[in-house]
Amino acid sequence: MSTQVPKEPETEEVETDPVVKSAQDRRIREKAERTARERVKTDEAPDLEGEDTRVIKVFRYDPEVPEKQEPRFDEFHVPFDKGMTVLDALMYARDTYDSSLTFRHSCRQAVCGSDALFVNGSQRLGCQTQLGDLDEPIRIEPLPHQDVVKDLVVDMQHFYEQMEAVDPFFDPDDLPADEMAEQAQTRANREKIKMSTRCIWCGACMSSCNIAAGNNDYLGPAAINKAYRFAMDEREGSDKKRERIEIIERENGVWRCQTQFSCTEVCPKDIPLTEHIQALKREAVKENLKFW
Amino acid sequence: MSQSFNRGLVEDFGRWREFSAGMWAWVFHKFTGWVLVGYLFTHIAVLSTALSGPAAYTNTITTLEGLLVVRVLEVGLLAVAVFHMLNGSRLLLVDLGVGLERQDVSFYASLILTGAIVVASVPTFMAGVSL
Amino acid sequence: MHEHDVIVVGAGGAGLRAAIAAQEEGADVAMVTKLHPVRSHTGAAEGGINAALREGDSWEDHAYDTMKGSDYLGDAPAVETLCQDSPEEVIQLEHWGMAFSRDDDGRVSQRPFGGLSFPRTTYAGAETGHHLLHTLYEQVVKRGIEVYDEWYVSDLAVTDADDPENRECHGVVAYDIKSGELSGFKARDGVVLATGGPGQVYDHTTNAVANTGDGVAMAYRAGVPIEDMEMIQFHPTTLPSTGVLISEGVRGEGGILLNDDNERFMFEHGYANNAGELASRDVVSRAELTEINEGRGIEDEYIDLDMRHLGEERITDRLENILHLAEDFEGVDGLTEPMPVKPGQHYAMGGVETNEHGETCVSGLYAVGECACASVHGSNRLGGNALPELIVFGARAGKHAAGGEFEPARITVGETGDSEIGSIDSPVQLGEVGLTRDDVAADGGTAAAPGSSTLSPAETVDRAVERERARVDRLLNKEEGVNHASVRADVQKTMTQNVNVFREEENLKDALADIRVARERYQDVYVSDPSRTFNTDLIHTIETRNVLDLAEAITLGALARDEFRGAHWRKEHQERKDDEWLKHTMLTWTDGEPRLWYKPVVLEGESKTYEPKSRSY
Amino acid sequence: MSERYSSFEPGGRRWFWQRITAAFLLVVLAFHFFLLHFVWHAAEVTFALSAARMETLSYYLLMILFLITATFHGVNGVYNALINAGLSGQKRTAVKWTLVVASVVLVVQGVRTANAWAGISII
Ligand SMILES: Cc1cc2nc3c(=O)[nH]c(=O)nc-3n(C[C@H](O)[C@H](O)[C@H](O)COP(=O)(O)OP(=O)(O)OC[C@H]3O[C@@H](n4cnc5c(N)ncnc54)[C@H](O)[C@@H]3O)c2cc1C
Ligand code: HEM
Ligand code: SF4
Ligand code: F3S
Ligand code: FES
Repeated sequence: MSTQVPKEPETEEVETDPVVKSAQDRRIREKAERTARERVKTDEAPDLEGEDTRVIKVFRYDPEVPEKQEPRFDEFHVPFDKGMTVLDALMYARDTYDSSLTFRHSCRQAVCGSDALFVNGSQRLGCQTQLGDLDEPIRIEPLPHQDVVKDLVVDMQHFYEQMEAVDPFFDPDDLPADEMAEQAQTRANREKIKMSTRCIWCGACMSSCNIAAGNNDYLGPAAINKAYRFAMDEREGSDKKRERIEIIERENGVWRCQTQFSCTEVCPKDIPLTEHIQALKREAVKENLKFW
Repeated sequence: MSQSFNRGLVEDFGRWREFSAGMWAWVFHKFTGWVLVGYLFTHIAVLSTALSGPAAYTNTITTLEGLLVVRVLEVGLLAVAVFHMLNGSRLLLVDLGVGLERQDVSFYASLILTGAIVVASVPTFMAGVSL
Repeated sequence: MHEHDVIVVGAGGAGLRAAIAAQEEGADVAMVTKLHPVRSHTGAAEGGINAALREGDSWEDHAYDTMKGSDYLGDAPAVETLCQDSPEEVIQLEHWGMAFSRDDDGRVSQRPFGGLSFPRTTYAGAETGHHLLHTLYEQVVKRGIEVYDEWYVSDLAVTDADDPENRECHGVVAYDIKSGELSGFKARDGVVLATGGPGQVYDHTTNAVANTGDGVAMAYRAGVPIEDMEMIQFHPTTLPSTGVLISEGVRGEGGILLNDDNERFMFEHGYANNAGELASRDVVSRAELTEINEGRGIEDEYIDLDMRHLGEERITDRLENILHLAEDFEGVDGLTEPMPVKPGQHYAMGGVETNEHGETCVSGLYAVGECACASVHGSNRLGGNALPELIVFGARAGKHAAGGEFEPARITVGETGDSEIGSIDSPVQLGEVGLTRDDVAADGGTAAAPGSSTLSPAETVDRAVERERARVDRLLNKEEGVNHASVRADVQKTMTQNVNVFREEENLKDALADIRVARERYQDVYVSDPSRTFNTDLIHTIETRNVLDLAEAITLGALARDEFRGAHWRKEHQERKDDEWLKHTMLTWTDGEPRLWYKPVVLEGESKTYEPKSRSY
Repeated sequence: MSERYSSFEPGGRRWFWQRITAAFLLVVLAFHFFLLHFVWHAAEVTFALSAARMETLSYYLLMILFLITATFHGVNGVYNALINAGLSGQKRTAVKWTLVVASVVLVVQGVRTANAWAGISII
């Protein structure tokens, strides 16, 4: 039951707006108004009387739909079952009340990294967060520090660019001569990089870091972790390692990290990000001292 | 056709809600660091009255030290300095990869220790001040 | 219009491998995918990749196991290709830096898996798929292959010859989800479909929400035959509220299954007196459902998987991620409570008919991965055989599409002299509703205007784009109607009820009737979100059309095949009928309707013939 | 891609020196506090006493080093914090030189004071 349906779409004002002249835009507007009206109707539809319900407040924004151009929060009442996640609640709200409610999701099991959201003031995966563990009202917002495309969908482009800036691929100095031979790796070394390989590119860490928020050029914890994953892999030779260190110790690399630890705290895959960043700082200092 | 929305304040406030140990440590460390630089400049300025001769110096110092405000400020400075030192040591350890899992605990420890040291030093700092 | 040599649709394991192979062959490749590559469902695979790497093992043994596992519905040339190429492809992954688990000597570890005569499953922790997906994507980044991510491919640009085998594929139509723009993608050399499984046909599945079988449905409607669609694998231990998979490892370590009366029913009710909980997936799934149907389920819905007796130490040592899964997705602490589980849809053995190079009968169109059916899995996939399929056939199709050399294929595609026409006794009309060409649902399924086969490739793509534009506009402009979510829910419900682990003639017919009703309701579907920006309502509505077509195909196959083979169980037909059924069920979409035919299974391998034996372990 | 970052000189030295100076300051600052507030009480400070201490060469040198490290550490810390907040381009160059000048003034003034105590009269 959305409490924040805007009182009156400001029709007159919009009509004078030259951009809205086309038939397409008029259509969009009319449909939006109708859906808004309908939502109030259908919101009452399911009878949740007597059922255990929870209230979720969801951030709404759409640059194209007049009534959503001004961001707002919509409230939805969802029936609650044990085991229900924030993602389940969102899907219920979408399928029952308002099919224009938009968010990314796919795997429902914390491996695809699509649904990092800002839930009750912290970055989490919707599918990995039990509704029952949260205090009401449950506020669901898009990840902070990223531009909102629509509702809970943020623009991930910058995050991807940062990830790709660290040469995120294995690049050994040389391969075994025999094509079918494996490159040996000790168990200890695999153990060392194990946690770093678990990243699912969800962007939660980047969103929680104040330095990344203040300085868009900062590589960010996930990208640095990616560099760590390869730099610390003993199968990659020392030449490539030096190259990698050069990338991450540039102006906006590891030195920007001020050990705030929020990245480590929010990472849904429990990757010790700060530890990895610090380890790379030490590697970089070592590398630099060599040339002195 | 697509455009994005920058949330401005919405997200600025959002950020504050999520503050945790590591964040507070960072903010405090920043604050104390800046206070200390500020003090360093003031300190040298005051001391350099010595350039105008022994009497001027002794005079300035005793007048200043005789004031309650200055003493109180000095205690504040002690707090700031002690926190910066303790948290600084914490950061040095973190840089060496020591105690990363216990970083929140070591932050709270720095806070408590700062408090204890400051309280313990109050008599010494206040000694001889005429109220 | 975008133009590339090879266009790969889908960026899961199969698509990524195909793109790399095509690029290495010198082609200009682009990937078009509705999810960013690392979000593909390949990332969810846990167990491992089968490859005969070690002394004492051989690809022949692997092939034998696979054939036996398939219950002799696999095609030998495809099975042998899989087993021959898999070791090389796995080593390739290792050379690309994949973080495999290691033995003490530093070589990659292998572990035993169900149905394998040798421990040949290479793995990376319990997250093999995640590592495979990321390793492949990293190589794509390294090569600078262009990726159009969050572009939804909604149709193929195929010419309109009467006979599908004379059709050509010149590209695809894709919708940029973020901006709402439709574009044509022209492929000079080939289009590779790698869109993954159709799990969303069922409401309880281990598959992702994005696994709606788009590629299979698009190819189907373009006239490409689809094969063995009825062969769906159900996994016995999935969490009831989400379908998240609880690995077989729990039972492997000694976890037990209990019903509401606290009985260890696998033994006490005689489902598997020897193997008990460790009987094969289909046996355990059927046992669980029998318990539930007979009223011994817990809350009439699930049964308990108990591992508490293993002790905290052993559990945290070997099954730690299971504790996380149960906690995160079901709110249950596996150390102190039993975990609720029930069978869930897991994998589709069937798909777009291809040969061992990934080619379909439409020239220029390839299919690989879970959406394809070269027929390596037959009627039952062995654990750890899907991931090698992705990389082996992905690499082959990519290379072939880019003009690489191969010896002639031994598996035929399209109808040949060996094909046999089938018929089905359906209670309702099948296929397109009303068969009017300009309704909302008519999306390229029907044959095109006469004379259009003279169109140039670019015109073919343009025409497909125009047709899609009309469809999108219609969906968006429609003022009111039915919400696709309710249609999809109806289909999923009837599929889970009637075309599940147990299949009875009556139920299958009920399902067909329900699907028909859903199809009719879909005619009135509309998109209530008016926005062009990130309109997931629109995307899901289009996907639901695919879900409908595939649900129908699965049910038809299940109704046609009156025998019990592999994952396919029929109440009225409790034995494997080798005399009659050593053949694939094929469906071709002809003038808006599915047409059933059969093609024989190829049991003759390179140097031996695989004689059907009884499948007992 | 990584090329986008290549216009920057590899960093890390300033970070490194911040740590080295911090370690040094930890010891000296503790000593300084202790000496001036606990051994001698604040109220008793006079020119004569300061002069007496400064006349010891090792103490004099320690204090000069203390001044230089503290200045470096403090000013470098401030500069770093500003960069972290996104300071760049021309503004950054301006800030940088302002800070350098301030540091030089501070150190010079400090040394002159120390000299006054120590009875050295160069400047
Ligand atoms: C929980 C689970 C565990 C498993 N464990 C194992 C195991 O241990 N071993 C094993 O061998 N197999 C396992 N499997 C099976 C195996 O993981 C899958 O069969 C395989 O990953 C499918 O890969 P794919 O590349 O074909 O498709 P996916 O990885 O699903 O990728 C599909 C791609 O297609 C894109 N796409 C889909 N539709 C469109 C469209 N319309 N337009 C554009 N792009 C589109 C998507 O964006 C995605 O990139 C498991 C499966 C599951 C669900
Ligand atoms: C007592 C010993 C000291 C220790 C152990 C210490 C430690 C540190 C460390 C480790 C940092 C770096 C933080 C980071 O980059 O993440 C730092 C920053 C800083 N220090 Fe110190 N410090 C000490 C004394 C001082 C003194 C005497 C001053 C004043 C001149 C000072 C001023 C600063 C400033 C301004 C910063 C930057 C703060 C910011 O990030 O905004 N410190 N200190
Ligand atoms: S490091 Fe963790 S939080 Fe950051 S993107 Fe990877 S998985 Fe997400
Ligand atoms: S939050 Fe940011 S400052 Fe460093 S420790 Fe994490 S990257
Ligand atoms: S839906 Fe995939 S991570 Fe949550």
